[in-house]
Amino acid sequence: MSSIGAGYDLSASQFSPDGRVFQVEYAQKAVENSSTAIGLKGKDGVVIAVEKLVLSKLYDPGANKRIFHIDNHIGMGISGLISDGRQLSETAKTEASEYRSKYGGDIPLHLLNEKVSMYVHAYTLYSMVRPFGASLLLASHDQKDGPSLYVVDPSGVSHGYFGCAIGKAKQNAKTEIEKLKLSTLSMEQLAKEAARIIYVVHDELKDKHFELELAWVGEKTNGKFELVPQSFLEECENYAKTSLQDSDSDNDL
Amino acid sequence: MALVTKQILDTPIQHHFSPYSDNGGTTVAVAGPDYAIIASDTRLSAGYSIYTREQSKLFTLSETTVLGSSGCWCDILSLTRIIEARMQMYLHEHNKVMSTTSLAKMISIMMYGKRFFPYYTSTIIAGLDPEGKGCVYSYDPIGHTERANFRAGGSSGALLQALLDNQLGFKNQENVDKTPVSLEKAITVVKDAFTAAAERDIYTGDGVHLCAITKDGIKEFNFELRKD
Amino acid sequence: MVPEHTPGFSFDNCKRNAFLSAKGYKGPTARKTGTTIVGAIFADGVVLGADTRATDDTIVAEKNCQKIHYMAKNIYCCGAGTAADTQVTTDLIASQLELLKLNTGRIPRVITANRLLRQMLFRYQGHVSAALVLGGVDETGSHLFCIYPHGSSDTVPFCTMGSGSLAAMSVFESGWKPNMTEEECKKLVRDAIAAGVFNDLGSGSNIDLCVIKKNGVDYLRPYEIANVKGKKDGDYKFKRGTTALLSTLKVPIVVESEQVIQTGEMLWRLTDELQIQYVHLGFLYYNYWINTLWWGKKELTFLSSKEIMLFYHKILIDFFIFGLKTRVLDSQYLKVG
Amino acid sequence: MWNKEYDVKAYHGGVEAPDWLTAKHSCGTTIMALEFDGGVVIGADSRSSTGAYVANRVADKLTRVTDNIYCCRSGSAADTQAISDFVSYNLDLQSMELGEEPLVYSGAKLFQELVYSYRDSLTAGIICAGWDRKKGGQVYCVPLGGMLMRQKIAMGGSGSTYLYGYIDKNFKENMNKQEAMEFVTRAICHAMARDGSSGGVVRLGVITGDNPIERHVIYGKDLPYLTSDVK
Amino acid sequence: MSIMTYNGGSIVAMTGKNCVAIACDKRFGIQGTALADNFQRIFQVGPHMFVGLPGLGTDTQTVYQKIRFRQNLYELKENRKMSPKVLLSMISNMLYERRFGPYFVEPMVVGLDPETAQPIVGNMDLIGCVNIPSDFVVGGPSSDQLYGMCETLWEPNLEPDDLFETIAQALVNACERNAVSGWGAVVHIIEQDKVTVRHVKTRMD
Amino acid sequence: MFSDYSAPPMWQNGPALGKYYDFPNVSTNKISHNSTNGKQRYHTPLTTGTSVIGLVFNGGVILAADTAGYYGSMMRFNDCPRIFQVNKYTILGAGNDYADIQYLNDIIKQKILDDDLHNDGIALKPKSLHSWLTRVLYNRRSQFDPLWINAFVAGMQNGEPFLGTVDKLGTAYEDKILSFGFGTHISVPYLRQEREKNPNMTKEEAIACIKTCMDMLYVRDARSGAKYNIGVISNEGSEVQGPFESVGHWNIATHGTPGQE
Repeated sequence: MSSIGAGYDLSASQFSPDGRVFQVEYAQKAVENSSTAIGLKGKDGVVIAVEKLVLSKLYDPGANKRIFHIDNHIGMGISGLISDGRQLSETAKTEASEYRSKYGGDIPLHLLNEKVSMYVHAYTLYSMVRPFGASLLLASHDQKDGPSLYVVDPSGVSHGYFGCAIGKAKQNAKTEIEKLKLSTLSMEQLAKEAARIIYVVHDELKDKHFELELAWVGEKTNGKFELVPQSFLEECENYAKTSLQDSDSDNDL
Repeated sequence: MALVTKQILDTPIQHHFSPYSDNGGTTVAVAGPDYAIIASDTRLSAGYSIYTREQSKLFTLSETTVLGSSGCWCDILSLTRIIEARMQMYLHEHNKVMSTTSLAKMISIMMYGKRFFPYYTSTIIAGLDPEGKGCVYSYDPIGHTERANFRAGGSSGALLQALLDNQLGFKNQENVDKTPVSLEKAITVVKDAFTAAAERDIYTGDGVHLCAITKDGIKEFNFELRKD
Repeated sequence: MVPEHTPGFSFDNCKRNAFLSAKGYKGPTARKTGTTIVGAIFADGVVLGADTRATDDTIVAEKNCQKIHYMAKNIYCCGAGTAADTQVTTDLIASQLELLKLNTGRIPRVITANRLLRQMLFRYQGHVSAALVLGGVDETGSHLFCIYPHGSSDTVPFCTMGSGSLAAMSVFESGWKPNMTEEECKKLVRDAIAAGVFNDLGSGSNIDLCVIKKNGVDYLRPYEIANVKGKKDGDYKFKRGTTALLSTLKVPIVVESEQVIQTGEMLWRLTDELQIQYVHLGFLYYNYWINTLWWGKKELTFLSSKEIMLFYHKILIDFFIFGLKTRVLDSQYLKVG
Repeated sequence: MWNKEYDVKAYHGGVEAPDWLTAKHSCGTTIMALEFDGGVVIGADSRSSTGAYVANRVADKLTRVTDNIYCCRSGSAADTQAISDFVSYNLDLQSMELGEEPLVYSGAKLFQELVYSYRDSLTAGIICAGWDRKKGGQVYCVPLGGMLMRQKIAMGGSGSTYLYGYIDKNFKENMNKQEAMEFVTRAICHAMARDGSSGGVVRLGVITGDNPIERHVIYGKDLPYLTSDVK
Repeated sequence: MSIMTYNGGSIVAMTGKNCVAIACDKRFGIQGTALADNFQRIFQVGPHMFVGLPGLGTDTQTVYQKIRFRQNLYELKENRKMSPKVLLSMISNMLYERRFGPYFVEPMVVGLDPETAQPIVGNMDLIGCVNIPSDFVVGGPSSDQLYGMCETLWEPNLEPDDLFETIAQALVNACERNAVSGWGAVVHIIEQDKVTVRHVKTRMD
Repeated sequence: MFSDYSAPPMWQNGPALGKYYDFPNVSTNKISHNSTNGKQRYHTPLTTGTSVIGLVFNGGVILAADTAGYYGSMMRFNDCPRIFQVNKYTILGAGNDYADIQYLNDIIKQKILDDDLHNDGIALKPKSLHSWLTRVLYNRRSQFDPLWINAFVAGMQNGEPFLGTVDKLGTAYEDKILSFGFGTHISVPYLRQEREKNPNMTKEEAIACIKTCMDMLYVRDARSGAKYNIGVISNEGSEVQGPFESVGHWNIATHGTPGQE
């Protein structure tokens, strides 16, 4: 399909004869070329993990973060073009703060998800704009409604998930996620598993360096979206590395 | 009972809003052949209350220019901030610090720009002009400006201007040597002027902050005044 | 002396002044004592205190004015408000107390002074703007009153008045206690005035105190010079001949004859009395009845005759109606300002 | 150059005086009196203010008219003091003419006469209460405007607006002295808590028979309801 | 606009060593228009006593007449000269009579006490609040400027000739910064044995 | 949304009352909200909070304010806290119109949240907040639509205590002792005297001084309440303590003869 739109791929406002919008599909392609991000929803919280590929050794550690705080209780992980992701995070922040100034409380995630999806979708309708080349993971935890996790696609489609993956290795990651009994896992376990999965799906051959970004929200954090503390992050990484070695040695056998 | 109901209903709507306040204070500036000095008292007040005893009303704008202003303090804060921003822009555009003379013109234009909602301030700037001579510019609230050799402004402006005419300008004196006074002598006169103002003007007191501007930079002095 | 018109206030200029005022020519303001005045009771008496600044709007008109006024040998009174009003009001009542003393042969009571001041002020409905702190010691003990311009009064163990009253009150509220010694009380009153002097722009300069005890009065003026006049660094003496002259006329004063009459001291006493006379004459007719009004509740009993009582009754009603009429009259004139 | 039109001082017309310097001295007050078996209880808060400043926090608004008749004052301090002086004087005069203690009604009538005649110039709301031989304990209310009404229970002053519901619900006739005192105290406390112009201590007076008045001062934690208890 | 600036005219008085001085400008105008340069605001009311009446021109003259009247009666009745303090007291009572409809003058009295020769300067506001300081008093539309000048220039125990320079400089410079004062000035120096009247040159604009 | 720190007009884009509909770009029948012609009606304080006092001690700052909300002379609310913890460096206190205080506090809270969301460890410092308040309040006064607020910012910056205030006009200044309302007249003289006696107050001494002030204000301000909060900030962090209660001493009520003058 690549680069054979036969002229139907010049505008997002144009369908191809077989009913596809190529611009949107290209945008999805952009996501698929990008680093993997996964979200896991457990019994008392959500964890977002991102494999942030470090394209140059000259980058500052921690630069170009792919996990954003949207509000006290909401976090966002992105895969795709980082600048598009940043733009969407700003949109989401504005939505959340407007909701607070009008209604005086935290915005429920399903509503924010809807607003962001509609915003993304609007960019698939006009010829003068380009769809967003990023997919989003939105995570939150509510005292009463429990944890929730959504994924927004460049087409503006969004779904709630128990566990999901976007980016380069989304298939592998999904397979790994499906092996877990998510609804029984605590936040700590989720974090470790998420770290492990990122390490598992990371392709050493194509991409040398990466940083693991790990953030969570849930009962343990009092409903606040936070980056996983440094010490625990290291613990998760160690866990991931050891289990990786274990499975490697399994394979050797 | 009618009285009672009236009291409750009447009181909350008895508010008058004036965008201005008179926060008092006095500024005096003197220009000499190779120096300029400017001084202000440090009392910030309103009505019968002293807000603070330690508020200098001088703003150092550059190595060669100091602005002093008294009147409506919120307008002074805004005016000086905008001046500072405009000077910054000037610096970036022209790669040189604004001279006292250009600054004097700019302030006048800025103040006139708010002709119908003026900054209620009595502003004076003192500094060295491009030739290195001392200069003093004073402004009325809507931006009229003139260059002078000495000027007093603010709540004691009326008390002190005549004194400066007499002591620094040798007005109405015969058989005296009329050469411009030295820096030291000028500082003494300015200091005594503030001492006199503090005796008679309730809005002037607590202390004096004085800046002496010469080619070697700005030197600052502080003096005490009466505190009642 | 020949009065130029009926005694009492003259309203001759009111119409003219109102006309000028309507034209936009405001009259000058009267001198105010922005003022901190206080009083406090201690174990053996009363301490009164005052600052010494008088202002004309934002200008200090007087740096060392006297705000603790003499009422009687055992009674003093601090005044705040329009300076002339406090001066005249206290002088007037002082002269009446003196007359009362001469008539009855008794030391006047503080409560009497309070009543007289209150009634005088009530008659003028606040237009005579004097806020007073009245203190004294009589045979019934130490008394302190604060009297408001409209003619109400409070009995309190400590009080403050004037624009610095809140500042002074903070000192009393945090430091006053019953049965203080004289020194403690003086210190507290000094602090209260100092709070006014340094925090209120309407008050300033020195601190005056007046300690009234059963056996005498200590009038301490100044008790403390809280603010010293600023010292000048420069010399501002001109050389003779600096000012340009148009003409000079010297008028010698030739003494044609000399006659020594009295020593200076005696003469001073005479002139002082004369001053009181001046105050008194202006108001004598106007206030003759207030002069003989009731002297406070407790002393009613010695007025036993029915005739006298009825006479007083009539006067009292006069007083009341007149007070209210004055209010209408005054407000008509004063509204224009 | 310094145009007077733009002179800050000219614009403001001098020093702005705060309202506690210019306001009239008044009793923004809660006052109350009620008849009980054998006499009357009168009560008042103790705050007198100029503007929002509490000029006297321990004022006594229960003023003697005769030994058996007292009045509770609300409104302008100067006006009410002058009026009560006047009434007091006249009742003293009357008692000397009659040779016996005057009736409470006489006092109330005098108050009413004055307040009504000078209704345009006086700001005075007065409750006159006391005891006499003929009718026992009586409470008369003379509100602004100068009407006169005998009431079992009377209230006045700005604080009383907060109390009507409470009184309607809780007032019972023929209380005994203790009940009456507690009732008045409690009511005044509630008004003091809500009304900014009332506050300080509760002053009570009980006038019964020919006995001298019995005075009480209740303050601090002894008050049944405090400002801090407001919901 | 204040009525005090309607006709203009400022007065200043100072004490010196065994002498006093009183000075005023000579302008008489109606608001901005100057009409005369010989208006009298200082009046001699005794061998060693002068009274200055800054304010509205008509009131200056009326009040002066009233002062003369009362002073004459006093001197007839008492057969002695008025001292400055008594004069102040008298004027004060006269003005307070018109508490609610005042004359627009702020009188000042200078003189040497007839008995002690003590120098006295005193002034009062328009309703008669007397002030007798030890240094100087000012009045009229340029009183702000005069306050500034006098606070700096005045010092205790000035000899008559020095006192003249000080008071003249104070007045002339103050008037120069006031639009409704000026047009010549006159200074009176009062000593025990003589009164010196000097007319001083000023700007005429 | 809060970009110009004033509410947008309520009836936007539609025809003004009594007017017919105007099509866009045909006429300029827009409600001019930010006009500075001086004729605009501004709101006035309704429910008000009285004094706020601030005091710098050795190594920190204290702010205090009571919790009464007055509607005219009626104490309508007894639980209106006016001391807010902004973040660990900063405390905010405010007096005058409570609705405006809430409005301003909401904006500041959102500002703090926005700051936190950057997740860069940089937080709003007291001097910045103070400066920002100056601009907001001055801007509103220039539109003739002031926020009726006297705001106090207390905090620690570079290890040094900071205490500043801004009034409804944008008049801003800093001092060791600051106050609003009756506090200016009653507390400031007392605190100035105490600080003169003891320039290096400890935290405990300072709190004792502040409590004396609140007691005095309770008995002398007819618009004060008995309950109050104290915000304390030092290098150890910030906290809002309270509510405390004032009672006042009343034994002077027994002075004099009752019923007599």
